[in-house]
Amino acid sequence: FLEDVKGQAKAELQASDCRYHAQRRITQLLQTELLQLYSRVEMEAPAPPTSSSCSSPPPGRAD
Amino acid sequence: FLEDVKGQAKAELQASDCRYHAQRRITQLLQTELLQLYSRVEMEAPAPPTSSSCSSPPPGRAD
Amino acid sequence: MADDPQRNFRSAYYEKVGFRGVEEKKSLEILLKENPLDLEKLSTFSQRFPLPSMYRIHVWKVLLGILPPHSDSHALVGGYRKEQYQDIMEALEVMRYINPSTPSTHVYLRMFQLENQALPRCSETQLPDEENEDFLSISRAMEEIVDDPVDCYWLIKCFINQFHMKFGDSVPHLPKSLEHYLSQEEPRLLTHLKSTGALPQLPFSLWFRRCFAGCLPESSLQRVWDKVISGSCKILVFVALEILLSYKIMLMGINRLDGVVRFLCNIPQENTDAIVTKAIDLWQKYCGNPNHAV
Repeated sequence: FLEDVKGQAKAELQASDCRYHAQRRITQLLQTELLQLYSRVEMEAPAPPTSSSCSSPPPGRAD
Repeated sequence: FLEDVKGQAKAELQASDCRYHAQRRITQLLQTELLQLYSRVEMEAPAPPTSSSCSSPPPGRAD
Repeated sequence: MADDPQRNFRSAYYEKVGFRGVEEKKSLEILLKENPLDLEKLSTFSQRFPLPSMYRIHVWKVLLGILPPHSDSHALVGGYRKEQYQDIMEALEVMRYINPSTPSTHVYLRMFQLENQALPRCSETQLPDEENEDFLSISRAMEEIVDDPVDCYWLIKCFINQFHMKFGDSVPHLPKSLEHYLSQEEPRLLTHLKSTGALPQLPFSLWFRRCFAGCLPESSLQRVWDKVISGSCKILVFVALEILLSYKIMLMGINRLDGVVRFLCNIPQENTDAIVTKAIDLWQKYCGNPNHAV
């Protein structure tokens, strides 16, 4: 009976972990994607915009 | 003793759940970031890139 | 469960007169009331009898590990599965791998790739390779069988993973096995297929890698997949064998290689239930106790 309870808990934990690991992979992908996109934005707009328009924020945003 | 095993299983499951939700929050932040970056890229370059280079994927890529 | 020949005779009789599976359904219901579920008994049942359609998806989910043996965990685990599905879907949308007009089978492919860390960087330049085509065929067939998209994705994923894990090493040997049984059942056809050069050109990947997805209509296919999911890939050999036997006369009359292959890739869809029934009989005849036959 004890084994039974343990088995049940293990199966639940596995399913929960599986969900976590999918989320981990998603995070990694998003990070890669963001890095690529940022480097592309910086490549495409190396010079700061001469226009005084405010609608186009600079590529980097670290202050 | 059985209660002990059950309690432990519950704690483990909670930890897994907690880890999942933390990861999920990270994902959501990254997704928001990505969406913003996409819309910014599209504003800056409304015309699709003519380069066929693969290092620079167009904003949309679903077939 | 049913070693009693009397009972087997009765079942066969019911099948003929249209009460198919009355007893089987009852005994499956008893098995499904157990908590925890006995996976071995469920596999044995599924090896011996066709699953009643109302329980098929549930049994597949349990046998493939999508749901755990403890029924009182099903709601919790089912919830996890659904969340995982939604998380992956959402991320793919944000990353623009999919959009609302992407066909669902392609969505499932991207989801599967994401989970296996195999998502291509530039999907627009990727021509689908053969492995993707196998995946898409199986997805299309599963979609015909399963209505709920969450179930459908999980079943596709776990069916494919389990198939590769359990039978990956056996699949390359199935053509040889088919040749062996064909030599037992219809040596003249084997000789004909050899002499026309058709034998090595038979649609083995359609039969043994896609498990007949895209070859058999869903009503016949699901009875074959019952056996695959519960632990036999040998059944695939007998379905292929029965297809060859059923169209023996036609095949003996075609001397052109491409004609044989084209015909076998697009077999008529009317007759397939009978083909599968005969294939299962033949499989049980050769493999004896199906529990131990892989």
